[in-house]
Amino acid sequence: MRNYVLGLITNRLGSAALTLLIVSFAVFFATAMLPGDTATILLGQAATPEAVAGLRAAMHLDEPAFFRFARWLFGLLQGDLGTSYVNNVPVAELIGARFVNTMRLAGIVTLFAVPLSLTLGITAAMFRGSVYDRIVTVLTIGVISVPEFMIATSAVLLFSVYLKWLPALSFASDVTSFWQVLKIYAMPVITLTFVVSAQMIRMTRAAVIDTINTPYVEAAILKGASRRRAVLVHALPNAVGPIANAIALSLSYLVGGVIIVETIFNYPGIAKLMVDGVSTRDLPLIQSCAIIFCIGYLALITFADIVAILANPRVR
Amino acid sequence: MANLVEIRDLKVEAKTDSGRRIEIIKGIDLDIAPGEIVALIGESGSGKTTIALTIMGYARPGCRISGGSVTVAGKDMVALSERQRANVRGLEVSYVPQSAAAAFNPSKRIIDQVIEVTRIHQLMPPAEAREKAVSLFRALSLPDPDGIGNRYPHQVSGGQLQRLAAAMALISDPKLVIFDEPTTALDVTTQIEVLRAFKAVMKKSGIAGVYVSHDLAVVAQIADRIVVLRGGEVQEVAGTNEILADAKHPYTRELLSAFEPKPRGESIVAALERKPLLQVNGLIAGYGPVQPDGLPLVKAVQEASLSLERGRNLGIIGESGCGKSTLARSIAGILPASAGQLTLDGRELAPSARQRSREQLRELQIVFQHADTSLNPAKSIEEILGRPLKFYHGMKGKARDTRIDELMDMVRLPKALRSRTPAELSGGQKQRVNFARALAAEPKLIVCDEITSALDTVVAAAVIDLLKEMQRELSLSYIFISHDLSVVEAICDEIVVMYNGRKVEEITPAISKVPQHPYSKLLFSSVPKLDPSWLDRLERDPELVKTYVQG
Amino acid sequence: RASNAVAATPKSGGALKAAGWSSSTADTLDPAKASLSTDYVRCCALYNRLTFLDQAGTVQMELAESVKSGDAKVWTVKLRSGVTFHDGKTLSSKDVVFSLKRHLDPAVGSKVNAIAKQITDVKDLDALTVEITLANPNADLPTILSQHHFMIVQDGTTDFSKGIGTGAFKMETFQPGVKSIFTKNPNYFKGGAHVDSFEFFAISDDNARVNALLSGDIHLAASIKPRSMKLVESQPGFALSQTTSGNYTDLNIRLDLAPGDKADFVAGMKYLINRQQIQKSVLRGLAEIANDQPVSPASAYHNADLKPKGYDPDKAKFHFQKAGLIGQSIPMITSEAPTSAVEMATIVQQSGSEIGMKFDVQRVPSDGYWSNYWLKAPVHFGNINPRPTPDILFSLLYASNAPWNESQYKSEKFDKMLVEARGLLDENKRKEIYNQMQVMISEEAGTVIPVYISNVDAISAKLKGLEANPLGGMMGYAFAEYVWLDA
Amino acid sequence: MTTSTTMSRSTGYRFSWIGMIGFAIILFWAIIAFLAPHIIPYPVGEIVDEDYFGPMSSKLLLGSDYLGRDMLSRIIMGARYTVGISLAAVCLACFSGAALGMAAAVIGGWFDTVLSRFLDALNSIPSKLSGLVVAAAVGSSLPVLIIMLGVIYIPGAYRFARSLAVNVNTMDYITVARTRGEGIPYVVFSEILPNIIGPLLADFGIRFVFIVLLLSGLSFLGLGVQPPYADWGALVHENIGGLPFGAPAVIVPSLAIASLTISVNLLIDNLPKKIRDRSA
Ligand SMILES: Nc1ncnc2c1ncn2[C@@H]1O[C@H](COP(=O)(O)OP(=O)(O)OP(=O)(O)O)[C@@H](O)[C@H]1O
Ligand SMILES: Nc1ncnc2c1ncn2[C@@H]1O[C@H](COP(=O)(O)OP(=O)(O)OP(=O)(O)O)[C@@H](O)[C@H]1O
Ligand SMILES: [Mg+2]
Ligand SMILES: [Mg+2]
Ligand code: NI
Repeated sequence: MRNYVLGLITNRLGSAALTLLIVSFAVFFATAMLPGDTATILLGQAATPEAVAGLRAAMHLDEPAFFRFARWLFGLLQGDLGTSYVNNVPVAELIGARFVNTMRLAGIVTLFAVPLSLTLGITAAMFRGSVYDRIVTVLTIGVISVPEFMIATSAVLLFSVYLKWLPALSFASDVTSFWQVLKIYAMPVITLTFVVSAQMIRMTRAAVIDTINTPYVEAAILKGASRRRAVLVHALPNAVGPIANAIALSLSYLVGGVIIVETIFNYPGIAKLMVDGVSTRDLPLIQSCAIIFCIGYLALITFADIVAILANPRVR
Repeated sequence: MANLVEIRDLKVEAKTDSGRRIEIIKGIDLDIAPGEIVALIGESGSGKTTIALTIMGYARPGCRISGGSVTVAGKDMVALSERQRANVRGLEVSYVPQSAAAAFNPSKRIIDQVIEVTRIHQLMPPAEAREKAVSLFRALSLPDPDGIGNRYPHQVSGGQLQRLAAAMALISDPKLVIFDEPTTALDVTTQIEVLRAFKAVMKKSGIAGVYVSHDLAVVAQIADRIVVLRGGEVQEVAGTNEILADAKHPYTRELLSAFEPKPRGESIVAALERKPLLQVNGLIAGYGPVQPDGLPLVKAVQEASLSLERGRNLGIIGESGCGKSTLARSIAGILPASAGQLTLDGRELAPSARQRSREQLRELQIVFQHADTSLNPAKSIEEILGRPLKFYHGMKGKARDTRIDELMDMVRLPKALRSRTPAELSGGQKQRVNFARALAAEPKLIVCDEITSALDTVVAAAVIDLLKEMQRELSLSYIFISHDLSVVEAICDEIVVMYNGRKVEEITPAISKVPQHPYSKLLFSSVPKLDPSWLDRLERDPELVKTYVQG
Repeated sequence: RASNAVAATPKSGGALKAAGWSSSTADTLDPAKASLSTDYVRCCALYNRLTFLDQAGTVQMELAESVKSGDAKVWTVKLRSGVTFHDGKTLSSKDVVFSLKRHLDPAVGSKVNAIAKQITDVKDLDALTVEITLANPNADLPTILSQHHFMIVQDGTTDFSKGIGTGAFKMETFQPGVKSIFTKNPNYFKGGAHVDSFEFFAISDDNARVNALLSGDIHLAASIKPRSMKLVESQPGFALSQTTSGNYTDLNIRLDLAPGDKADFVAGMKYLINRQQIQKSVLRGLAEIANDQPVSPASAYHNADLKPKGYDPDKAKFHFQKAGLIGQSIPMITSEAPTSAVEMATIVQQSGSEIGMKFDVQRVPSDGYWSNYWLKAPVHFGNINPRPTPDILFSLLYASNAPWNESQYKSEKFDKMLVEARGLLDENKRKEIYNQMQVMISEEAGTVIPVYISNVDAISAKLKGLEANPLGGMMGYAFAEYVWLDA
Repeated sequence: MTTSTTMSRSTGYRFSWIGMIGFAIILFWAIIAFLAPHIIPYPVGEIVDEDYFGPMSSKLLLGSDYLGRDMLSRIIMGARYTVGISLAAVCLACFSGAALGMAAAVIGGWFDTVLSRFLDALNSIPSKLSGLVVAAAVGSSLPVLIIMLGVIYIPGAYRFARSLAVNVNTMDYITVARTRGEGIPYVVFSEILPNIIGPLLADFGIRFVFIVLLLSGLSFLGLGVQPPYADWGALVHENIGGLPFGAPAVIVPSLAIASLTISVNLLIDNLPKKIRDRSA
């Protein structure tokens, strides 16, 4: 069993490396295709041709783009994320603290959202068709139908502007006590929980319903298992594959997709960093962020895939 | 002394998806005294499983107990709350489902499912439960009793799974055990061991039993009283001896008379035409990772060679788990053989079904042992039967509709079942749908894996007549895998006896009905007789039993 | 409404927190490269200029004691003595020479390279005297030197991440794209700031910025949208600070490409643009109606006699008909990048639809707008920040060789007048010429300038001492040095 | 459980009330979208109110937006984009995603590996980047927008469908179909699909919500809906400043989105069922 999982993981690591390479190339070509380069963009309105040429030369941007990309890729293999074109700071330094922030926020949201969604999804499935089920459905869909920026803005208006309970901004570095952590993270976490939970709730519900009417669940009930046990112990494991995938897909949003929350709460994470990178065509920064997002995503789905395979002995 | 179970005027109705109500159980009364074993027999679809389930206070989805009461140990199961019922289930009454394959959770290890009852009702610590389970496995003649629990349900044979389900029901020492066709998939030798084990366990603890079966001979060995059912109504209730000796009801008599094996008619196809249809040479198949020698770790079939001529039938018998289904699966190309050749009608057959031509696939059909897992639960019977008609024969519209009706007729299925899904059928009905689907292809050869195991003698006899008739008309051939020697004898020209993955003997009943191999002898002597004391008096050569029967 | 605070005695101490609207990893502490408001704010806190503009728009001396010239061509700058950098070194003329010469080196990527090019030579005459020689006479040099990019840095600096300057604050932390924190410089030559520390960052979402102010997280939210004013005003304890400057968003029609090559199209557009509606609906009154030329009323050179054209669809239709363009679909590029350009485009589009002119408004991404669309598309929008002098505006935007000639306006006469005015030391004559040039732009160029946009900063009532400045909001970005917190 | 169902023998389908209500709301919006140009009271770009974020009044039934334009007209026209584009895109994403996912589960092997890796890679490219590239390369048009939205959500639909199909693919009845010689399309659509259609539809419903919201995001990247028109998400976005005043301009489009997405999901949960039992 352990060997089997180990084999599975090494296998997946290989193909993950391949995926990373593909993504890295794709991101490179995408960046190269975008009109404008770092020098023109940095100079902005002041971009006269000669100024651009001068700055390009000064920033060593006059080498062929592919060359620079290849060099970055080699650097990466040695664990060096390169140096930002825009302000000559090592990319690792730019990413460092922000990456920690992103992971912390993602971690806290996961801690909240996953148990919450599973509970709601499973209970809705158990009482399928009941008023409870309908309320859960309407609320989950209602909540994600509201655009994220509106949830965040309403939360700020309510809790910060009118009630003055929570700060409107979430600078991660101001944290000194647990109480402060709560205050600072409360709104971003609520907003993101709203955003990512719906998919998990709905998919859990659907996947569990799909397995709840099977003979083995019936058999469990005839063994005297309570409804809860029949669902949790018998139906759920057979729905784990799709649920794990839904969770992975939802959570992957937390790595690179939280730009709105980062903007509104002024939370310094890497999603905003990536956007900055794109708008300044800062190739090493874009590439490094893309690789981080991709690794996060691959880690999640690989985990989901392994869980799914382990949960179904027949596909092993 | 108060009865353990009292059923009064029980009515169960089903609601079709258009809201129409159908009464499946039409008011029955039944008493079971403590320690008494009552058999329910009757036609397939007569409501045996439904009644058995009501004793658990349960009705299948779509069905509902619409009237009457079911009192178990003083509690009316109909009136209890779901929670209270759960306390009775598994603890006081336990149930061995008809379809063991579907009743096991595919993603959990067998042992965990077997001891789950003790966990739910907190009967004993897990380690103790595990030990008890292993001892039950041993009593039920399961191979590798210490290790088999660690497998997953799809890794054991049909008969093994059935016995594992029985162990699951017995582990909690309930007051009443409901066996729903517990030995349908067992070969006769194993069946004897299992029946003995049942009897011993039940006698020892004074457990009462409801024994649902289609097989009068088996029932005769174990039941104190027999209830004959038909169309959801009780036809006759009497003590076992009474029924066997002096059945009152015409239907009971019909059941009894169908038990007498009919002599096999002459082979229909003229000798001249005879040429080999299927040839199997040195076939090896099995499971698990491929070893350096190119063969699988667990070899379930070893070097099997068979030959079958057109218009003739081959029976395969052997103990549960000896590799019959595996052989059938490799012939059909589902489990590609690791070694050996297959030829059909003179042409080489690729080991894997994927590489075979559509025509080859049509000519060779397989009917799976597990009827319920091989029917798509999302489709109606109509669609299931209609597909091969369209796929192989391009039939459409009216023509197809009539053909579907014809097929259902052939296997004695009422037309009303056309629009149902498999979940709304009884065990035997599913088995017949499964068989009808193979017939629809109009093949040259059908590999039938236990197609009559869940059928009562009357319907089984009818199906066998049908097989013969079709053979006459279409010069079909069959490979007939069955535990039921009388059925095999009735229809097969050759009988192959398998033991432990190997072919041990080939018998031609027309020439000599006497088996030579000691295992075959044991097998033939183990066929139950319509005599209640047969099992108790049966004496087998202890040497043979020791060599060939596990436990 | 504006909080031109009554001169009260400033209080010392407190931690000032303020938010601008844009910040990214491109944030810099190099004044030559400063491009965003946040860069200006940071540079103002850390460095000083030779001169600066006061709220009346007149030049005042800062690091310079005097800036003088006889012919407007060779200028002598006398420096203040005893000014020290944060690291303790004394300011000398070497630092000034270095700071000014940097702008001429293309490798530096200076934003004012185009303006700085008129400086042909910078010499240090002695430790506190610098001589600047221009290519042609330019009487505006003291004003030019008041621009933020001409901040004085230490001689030889290559790494600007430390932010060593002579300014009122010292750098404590600087995280590009996140925030920066400054502490009071005790040795400041002007006598020190009022607040002990100053934290500055950007909140790009307008509502979030206002909300952060209202919830008390910050003391100042820079440049809020006109629509947020109502909310700020409705809350007690907050105020607005309005700055009228020459910022504008203009509709650029390139005269060298179709359809702008037909003079009637340009003429028609100047009548079709509904200036009143833009002022009232888009900018909610925070704007002054303009007349298609860049010198705003905030400037002393503004030509007040040049009356704005009224909204006149009939005249517009007449011109379009003459140009034969009615019924054609005219692409118009807009984006979120130039302030309010999308709204202006829809207003023009709607006015057009009423007279049968179809405008195909294409909203393109703000990302890369300035390098990909601005100056390039035949009909598009631009946004011009205020400049202190008409000379700078005209040479950047309307001279035939101007780097940002938005409509490709070419006029020899105009070019001659520009050079002539530049060298004149007689104010009245200059004003005369500038007035004429404004008329020429308004009539001939393809830039439709509907309004000058005012800037509004929302502040907490605790924040005192904030005044308007023609160089831009937040007191010309230099507010940190002047304001104080009233407990 | 609940008995909010109704039969219709004549149609051969069984409907549930909840599903019917959902369907009615969707139909309502579809009709609005279809008739939009004929029923708007004012041109969408016209400024009709001196004030902004105006309240509901008899002149402006849903108040005015941040420029003083009529909200009712803007929402009616917005329905065209939100309903039309989102439905087209979600169908594209879910149909192709689910079909590929099921095919990958059935075919397995290299096909599965290569397709899975490819779609993983596709999903890993930041959508802002790809949006900008597409906007720059092919410019903006409704088909481009629909394809872009679809492509963004194909990998998710694919993964989910594949994870469901992998489980079903191990069942005996699939083996039966394959030994019959059935082709991949039949196995995928007739044997596997009916068994996972429930979860797939739920996935469809959620993805629809995502797409409705993402639509406005892509518009800001320069793809798709162009001024003066705006989809509902964009309406909420541009009027978000009205939130502190509780302006209808921000509340109503949010409600419109919620009504549509909730209806789609309720309909999906309560789709009419074909009645198999046709005997009297
Ligand atoms: N959900 C349902 N809807 C309609 N009819 C049903 C439903 N479930 C079962 N039936 C019918 O009820 C009858 C009794 O079924 P039951 O399973 O009790 O039969 P059985 O006696 O156990 O038969 P077998 O020996 O074949 O297992 C059958 O005719 C079956 O078709
Ligand atoms: N997937 C599997 N992995 C490992 N072992 C298996 C697997 N399937 C079957 N076996 C084992 O192979 C042996 C042969 O199984 P098979 O199903 O062919 O038996 P059978 O003769 O059909 O028995 P029965 O009459 O009980 O159906 C059994 O011991 C069984 O436990
Ligand atoms: Mg039954
Ligand atoms: Mg078998
Ligand atoms: Ni039998």
